[in-house]
Order: sequence, then C-alpha cells, then structure tokens
Amino acid sequence: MLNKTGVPTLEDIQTVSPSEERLKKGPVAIIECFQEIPCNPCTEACKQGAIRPMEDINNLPKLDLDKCNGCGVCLSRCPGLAIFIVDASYSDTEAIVRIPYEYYPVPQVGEKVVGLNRAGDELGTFEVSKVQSGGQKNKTYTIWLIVPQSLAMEVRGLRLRSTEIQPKETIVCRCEDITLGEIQALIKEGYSTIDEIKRAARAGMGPCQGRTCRMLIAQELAKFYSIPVGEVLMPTFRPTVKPVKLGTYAGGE
Amino acid sequence: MKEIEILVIGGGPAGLSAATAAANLGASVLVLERDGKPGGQLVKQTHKFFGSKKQYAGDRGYQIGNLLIDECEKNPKVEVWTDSTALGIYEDGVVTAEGQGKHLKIKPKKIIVATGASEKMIAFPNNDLPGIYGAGAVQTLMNVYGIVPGKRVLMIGAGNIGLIVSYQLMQAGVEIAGIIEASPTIGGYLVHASKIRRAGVPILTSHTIIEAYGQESVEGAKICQLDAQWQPIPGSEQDLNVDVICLAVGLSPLTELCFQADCQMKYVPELSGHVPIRNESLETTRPGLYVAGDVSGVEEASSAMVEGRLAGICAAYSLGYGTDEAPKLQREALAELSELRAGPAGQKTVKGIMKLMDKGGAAC
Amino acid sequence: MQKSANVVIIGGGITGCAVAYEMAVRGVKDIVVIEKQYLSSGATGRCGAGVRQQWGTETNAILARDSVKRFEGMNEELEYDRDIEFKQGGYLMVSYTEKEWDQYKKNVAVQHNLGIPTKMITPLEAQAIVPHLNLNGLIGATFCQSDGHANPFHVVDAYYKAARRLGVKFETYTSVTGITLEKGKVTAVQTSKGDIATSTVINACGYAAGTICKMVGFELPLYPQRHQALVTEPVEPCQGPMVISLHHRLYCQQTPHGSFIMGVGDPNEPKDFNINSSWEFLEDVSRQATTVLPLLKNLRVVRQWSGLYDMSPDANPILDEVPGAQGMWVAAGFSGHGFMVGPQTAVLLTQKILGQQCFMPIERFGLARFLGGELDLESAVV
Amino acid sequence: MRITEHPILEFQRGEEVTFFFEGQELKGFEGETIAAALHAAGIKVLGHSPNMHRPRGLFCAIGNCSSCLMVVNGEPNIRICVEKLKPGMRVETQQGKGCLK
Repeated sequence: MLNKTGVPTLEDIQTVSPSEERLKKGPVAIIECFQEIPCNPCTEACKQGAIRPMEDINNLPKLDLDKCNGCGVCLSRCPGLAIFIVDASYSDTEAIVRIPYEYYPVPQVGEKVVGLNRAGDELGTFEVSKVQSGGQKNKTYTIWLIVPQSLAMEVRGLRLRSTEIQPKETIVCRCEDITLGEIQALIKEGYSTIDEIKRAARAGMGPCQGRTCRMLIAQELAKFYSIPVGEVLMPTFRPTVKPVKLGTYAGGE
Repeated sequence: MKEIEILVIGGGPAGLSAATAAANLGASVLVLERDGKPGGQLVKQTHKFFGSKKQYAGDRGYQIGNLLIDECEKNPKVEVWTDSTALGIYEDGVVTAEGQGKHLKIKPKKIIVATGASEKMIAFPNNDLPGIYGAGAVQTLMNVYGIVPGKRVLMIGAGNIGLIVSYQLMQAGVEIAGIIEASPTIGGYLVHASKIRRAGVPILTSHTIIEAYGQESVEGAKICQLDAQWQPIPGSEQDLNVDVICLAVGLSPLTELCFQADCQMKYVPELSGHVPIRNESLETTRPGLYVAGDVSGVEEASSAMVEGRLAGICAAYSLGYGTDEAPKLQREALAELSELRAGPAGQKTVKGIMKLMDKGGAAC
Repeated sequence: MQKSANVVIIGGGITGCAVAYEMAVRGVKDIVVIEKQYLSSGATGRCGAGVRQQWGTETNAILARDSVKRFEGMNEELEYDRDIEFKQGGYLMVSYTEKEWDQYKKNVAVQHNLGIPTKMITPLEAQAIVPHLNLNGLIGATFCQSDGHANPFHVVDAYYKAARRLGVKFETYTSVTGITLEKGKVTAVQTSKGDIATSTVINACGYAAGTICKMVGFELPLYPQRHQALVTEPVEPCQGPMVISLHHRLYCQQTPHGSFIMGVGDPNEPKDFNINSSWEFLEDVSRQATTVLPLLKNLRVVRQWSGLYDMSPDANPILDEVPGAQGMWVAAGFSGHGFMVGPQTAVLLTQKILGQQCFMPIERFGLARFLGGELDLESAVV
Repeated sequence: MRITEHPILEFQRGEEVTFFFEGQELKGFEGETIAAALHAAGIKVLGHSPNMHRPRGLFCAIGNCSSCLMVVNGEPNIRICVEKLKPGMRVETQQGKGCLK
C-alpha cells in the first residue's frame, strides 16, 4: 500500500509502464505520480506536447508515449522527483535510467554507485555514465546510470559507496607525504612506470627509498593498465640500502 | 678491505644456518647482522615451532634462535659482525656495509644473501596515524623490549603472522577487538586460529578496513564486509573502538641487494613478490651469489633454516670444501625441503618455485 | 605509430624536448620525439642540475647566460602546472691553488665582457655567503648570484607538456634501429615500432649520439664518460649557492626540497659506457665534500647513481648537420652541461634548421673546428 | 606501558637511566631503543610530517621506514626505532626537515 509504506505497488507501476516495444524504441519518461495533488510543472515543462495540459490542476499527469522523446526536461522540473527517464535502447543487455538527485556529494561520471529500488533495497553496483547539472536555480542533478535491461524498471534511486577509499587522506609515500590521490592523478596524466612517478612526484626518493610505497604504486599502475603487478616495470635499485653519513664514508675503514 | 671466503648477509635463521653449514665443511664465513644480536625474527617468536625434530620442532622460536647463535659462535670458522648493515653489492664484487660509524668493505669469494623479508603496506585513509604498526614492530616492542603498544588492537590479516601476533598480544595482556581478513578464508595455520577463537576473539574473513581515525593517534577504525568480488558491501560497516591497528598483510622478499647485484628477478605471487631466479643450489644468475630464506620466497622459519643450510653447503662445495660429504648433505637438505613443502600448506611455495624455475633459463 | 613526420627528434632529454617545443612554437607541424626509455631518463635526469654562467669559453658563457633568462621565466612561458624549482642561489666557485685562481681571473674577464655579473671575492666574503665553508687554504672565490639550479625532471616535463599542447607527438620506450639515406639525404628513421618517413632528423640523444651517427657512417668526435653523483636526505635550507671547487673536483648544492646533490669528477675515469655506481666514489666525494663543507659530515646519503657525459674534444657542444647525411642534425657533445644550456641550444639549432636569423653564430659549434687549428678548450668542467 | 609479567618471556632490562623528551625528564632502560622508552612512557606521537603536518609515530621499528625521525642531542633525522637510549639523551620532535648544526 503506497499510503502505508511510501512504496508504490506493482499495480501502481503498471499503470505508468510503457510497453516493451515502446521501451525498446528509445528514451521515455516514466511518471510515477500516483496521488492527485494540485501540481502541474511537468505539463508546462514538456515542449513535445507529450504531457497533456490538465483540465484540473489536481489531475494525474497523462503522457503520450509516442510524442515523448525522453528529453528529460520534466524530470528536473517535477517538484516530487517522481519522473524518471528509461532508455532501453542503450544496448542489448543494458539500459540507462536517469534519476533526479539532490544530495551531496554528487556522483562523478565513471563512478560506481549502489542502485536502489523503490523501497531502497540495493540492486547492485552500477556505473554513472553522465551527470547533468540542474543549473544555478533548479539545482536538481540528473544522474544517468547504466543498469541491466532487467532492472530498467526497478532502479529508481542511488547511494554513493561510502566504503570507497578516500584517496586524499591515504598516504602512499610516508617520506614525502604523497597521497594515493596524487599517485592516481599522475597515472591518469600518463606517467606509466614507477620511475616516471618517482621523478614527477619524488615518491620513493625519500630516506626509505621506496620500501613502503614501491609496491603500492605498482598496484595502482597494474590496476590502471589492467595488467598483473608482476608486469609493472620495477625502478632501478641503487645503493645504498640505508642512509649513511657523509662523515662515515669520508672516514674510510 | 676484509677478504673472506663466504659472506652471509643477514643473521636470521637462514643466514645462521648457512654460516654453520659452510663452516662445518671448512669454509671461513663472515655474517653481517644489522641488529645488535643475531637471530632475526626468531628472537621475537614466543610460540612453539612446527616442523620436525631436524628443524627443532616443539621449541619456541627465540630458543631456536639462541641455539643457532650458539652453534655459530662456537664455530671458530664463523665471524659475526653485529650492528652492521650491508649497503651495496658492487660490480667489482665488493660488498659494503656500515658498522659502528665506519664504511666497511668486504671482498668475499661467495655471497649468501639471507636478508629476509619486509612488511607489506596497504592503502587506506589515515594509514599513517600513530598507533598503526607493522606486526613486526609490535613484536619487537613487546617481545624484545617488553612494552605493549596500547590497550585494544585491531589486527589486519589472518595469516600466520596476524594470528601469532594476536596471540602474543593477548599473552601480554592486550585486548584484541578482532582480526579481519580480506580473503574469504583464514590464511594461517588453523590451530593458531582456533586457539584465538576459543579465547573469545572474533576472526572476520571477507572484511577489510575502510579507514582509521583519530586526532593525533588512532582512536578507532571503520571496517566492512566484502562480497565475493572483494567489493565492500554497503551497510556492513562497523565502527571499532581501538587504539592500535596492527598490519599483518604479508611480507615481501627483501631483495634490494639482489636487484642491485643485477640478479635476474621475477615476480612470483606465490613467493610473495619479486625474487631472484636461482637454480637448485640456490645460486642466482649472478655467479657466486646465493639466496636463502624469505628473500628467495616468503615461507616459514623451518624451511628458511634448511635453505640456509643448503646454500651454505653449496657455496662451500663450490670453493672446493666437502668434496666427499657435500653432495650427500645437499641431497639431504633438498629432501628435507621437499618434505616440509609436501603437504597442502606447502603447495603454494612448490607452485611458486616451479614458476620461478620454469622461465629464466637458470641451470639446475 | 605514425608512418611519416616533418621532423623526427631522437632523444627525450632537455635538448630533444626543448627543440621540439621551439620548432612547434615557430609553427612547425608534425614533429615526433623518439625516446628509448622515458623522458629525462638519460643524462638530463642524472645531471647535477646546476645552471651557471661562469664559463671559461665565450660560447658556453653566452648559451648559459641566455638560458638563465629562459629558466627565470620558464614556468610562465611554458605555462607549467608544477614548478621547475629554479633557485638562483648563485654559484660560488672556490679556489685553493694559485694556478686555478689565475684561470678564474681569465674566466671572469670573459664573463664580464658578456655582461655576466660575476664577482671576485675574498675568503671572508665567501664565508659570508656560505658560513660553513672551510677557509683553510682558500685563496679566493668567484660568485654570480643569478646562477643556480633547477629540477631537470620538471624542466623536461614542462617542455614536454608545452610541446604536446602544440601537437608534438612523443613515442617513449621506442628505440631507433637505423636511419635510411637516399642519395646522401635522410628519408626515414627506423624504430622498434616501425619506420617513420622524414627529411629532417635531430640527433639529440647525448652519449648515444655517436651510435646514431654511425648508422649513417659518420664518426662523431665524441666519447662517453661516467660521472657519479649522490643525493642526501633533506634538511632545512642551510646552503644558498652551488659550491664548486675545481681543485677538489667537487660540486655541491642544496635543492629547494632540502636534499643535497653532489658529485666529483674522476680524472682516471675511462672512456666507456659503464654506468654502474662504485663504492670508491662514495668515499671520494664524501672526503672532498666534508673537507670543503665540514658541516655536511652528519648529513646522510640516501642514494647514489651515475650518468654519462657526452664529451667533445673541447668540452663545447656540437651543433651541426651531419656530413654525408643531409637533413640530419646533431646536438651533442655537451660535456656535462647540456642541461643548463639546453633552452638556448634548442633555440639556436631551431633557428638554423628553419633558416632564420641565429642569435649567435652557430658555426662556432660546427664540426669544422675539429678539422684543424687550435681548439678553445673549456677549463671549467667538473 | 611495560609488561610486568609474561607467561613465556623474562625481560632482562639494563640500568635505569634518565633522558629528556622535549625537556621533560623520563626514565628508560639502557640497551633499549629510544622508541621503546618513549612508548613505555606513553608517547606515541613522535613528530609531524614536513609537508602535510600529519602526526607520525613508530611504524616499522627496524629502521626501514622514515616514520620516527627525531632530533637527538641536537642532531636531526635520527631513526629512534634503532637508536639505543643513553643516559641524559635529549630527544626532541623535529620541526620541518631538521637543521644541520
């Protein structure tokens, strides 16, 4: 019961679900608005004439599935965040679900986030393919999620993976205070071996000579290039194994 | 310039065994030990060792260490330089070291590198906070100096080191909040694990640390569960109130000297990292340079001792010592190694060594 | 990799990267830089990082003087997102023998003629600049405040990024295996990743320049010589200038990061490609450094390395077209100071190749000087 | 905190000596490392990193890393995890990268 749980029922959803055929055709709005309240911004937002003007402002919105091109303007205007865009034509196996988002931080393109259903249950981890800003005034972001076809009519929310490592506070090279974030940024920039990263950032050039950070950097490179750690080129190892005073060398034996 | 027949770098179980074995055949040996006392990691081990009688099974690690030191010290052919760290192996065959504020130069005929391993590090937020230690550091503090690192510990890693150090911490009166392990199974010997479980300490497999927190030192840690793809499971986070986080996430062979000496190296995950390619006599691709113990692939102290003995015998034999008995001793040592590695626990090492011998063309 | 290019530059050190930038910024399209390993992995990344104008020959002094101006504005000119770490703490060249002092006087005269503001100073004045300098036996010193040092990795990185923005392509981990000549003209460069057709090749690969020249049958008068260096742990700033003592064969500087970089020249170093480190060097340089700068005795060495100087007979650069290989230019023979003259060497060579007015006569760096007559030998090499 | 009773080990400690941490008088035992003595006194923060000023403590305890560099008797960059305690030692946290004196 929607009014008891806040979660629309299967029957509710069926009233607004387009046919398989329509879904396959391309992006389309899914207006999950099931209660008659005085509200009509969606009708004003639709430039395609797909959401028909209401006779009574309390009417539920009516969508002309043939006219709707899934532009998404209504999504960002709906005060109830009740409109989603589903594009089942994305690929044979995957669909795009566009979801309104008003939390902070905003997910980044390429980030993996946890997809949630209408009840907030987790459905898996999905990649963000696009993030649209709602602009200065509107502020509602639209997050594009790549989900399996079978979940196109299920995924309706998302949560950031709070368990993701925060590269900023994570120290890779203790001697020079170099963080995981800096190492990742350098790798992204194109520095492709440990030696190159050493020279760009001094990681591994401190008094410990890379003993703590060398393999951490190797792991990051391996991850980025999708190669086994063993294939990451090791840096040149040079004497000496530990720091020794100039005075000691000067003294001879 | 100190001239010597065999130089052993590292006075741990492998190095001491190598020195004694080589000296017993008649070679003169010098052992370089960076610490004030030889024995390596054995001096920190308070538990009884596994293995067979030949590897002193049933004795505690530090007792075995003392035995090995005694054997070395009573052998007139062995000289041990403590507080002396090897610095480099140069192309002219000279090995340099620092000891007592002096630059020492040694010209050996053969070198046995037995430098052991160093602890691995993992990346997580605030991994540099005071109160986060390598497991070896905790052992040193506790078992060498008799000082505990804190009140309540999160142990990361359920391999043998993680399990043993947790047990040692409990023996020193420190509470263990839990042992977490990213893999789905416990890596160490299960008798160690059971010993800890029945003391009431949870071992959480498929768990990882999300972050450490605290102002100036550790005040707590957030951990979470991992799914089958090693991805964090949202909602599984737990907050642990601890003042110590101990990292026992594995060891890497300490191979800097081998790299420097231009030994051909290979990355073998089963041996825990980059190791020098070597033949059955433990000689690397740099002629006259042998390896033994963790530096040639991380294993247990028992096999390190046998490898040390084997390297010592082979190095001495190559100098013309023990023409009669060396081949037999060599065979015995090899048989002991096979025996130690024959069980399921040794399969990883066997696989690793096969990978290592496979490519690289080192002659056996 | 692309099949053809207007210009192929061999060598991703300071010279190669700077030439790539200078050409691109003058509108040359379709330039490729070939580097055997990674950028600055050769002599540039192994050098002592000094930038000085106190030279004995006019040629070196002009290149260095004008390069200093470039280093001063390099972050801005190349719109670099990091910092080339150019520190103008000066060069203090100390003299402990009369003969050396006489040579210094001559050198300073050359420098003054070119407007380089080197000062001749007394031991006490030198001590005021470097308080921990050993005055024992010190006769005098020369000091030029605008000398200094920069981070070679970042300088190369800055040129690389600027050149890349202008469309230059860089092929790292690629080696040159041959040069194709047709009727005495260069037509292609053969590499480990395939051939690139081109009519212009710039051979800027330091000590390996001789090897590349041999590919077209020319024997470059160049020999490699190992020079070793070390770096210490960082400490708070305590030494402003680079200190050079030719008598002690020593140079020693503190980088902005705090670590000291130093080296000594070894007069007995053989002419070969050996690039291994030696323990004798550690003792030699430590003795010299703690003699000249006793304070450093408690400073710890963290790493030693070596690199190869590409020595020319007069320790002056060779910038010329290779005889018998039209379209192939060589920029080598920098004799240990290619880094500090890199910016202007690149300009000079670019101007010559593009047929523009050269800012100084490039003929003075020509191969013809080795054919006879007296060479103007550079005396101030460590 | 020092272990007083241990089921397996007995600790042979050297002579008790006095040393100074940031001017404060502390006790330790000869033969142990400076790091051990500071730990026994409950001092875990040994300094702050030069660039990001993050607190740093003992990490490897065998001279491998650079986490425990301190100024001892005026000399900077001493790895106190391997430097042995001596009577009257002055141990101080290092400001920045340490000054050569």
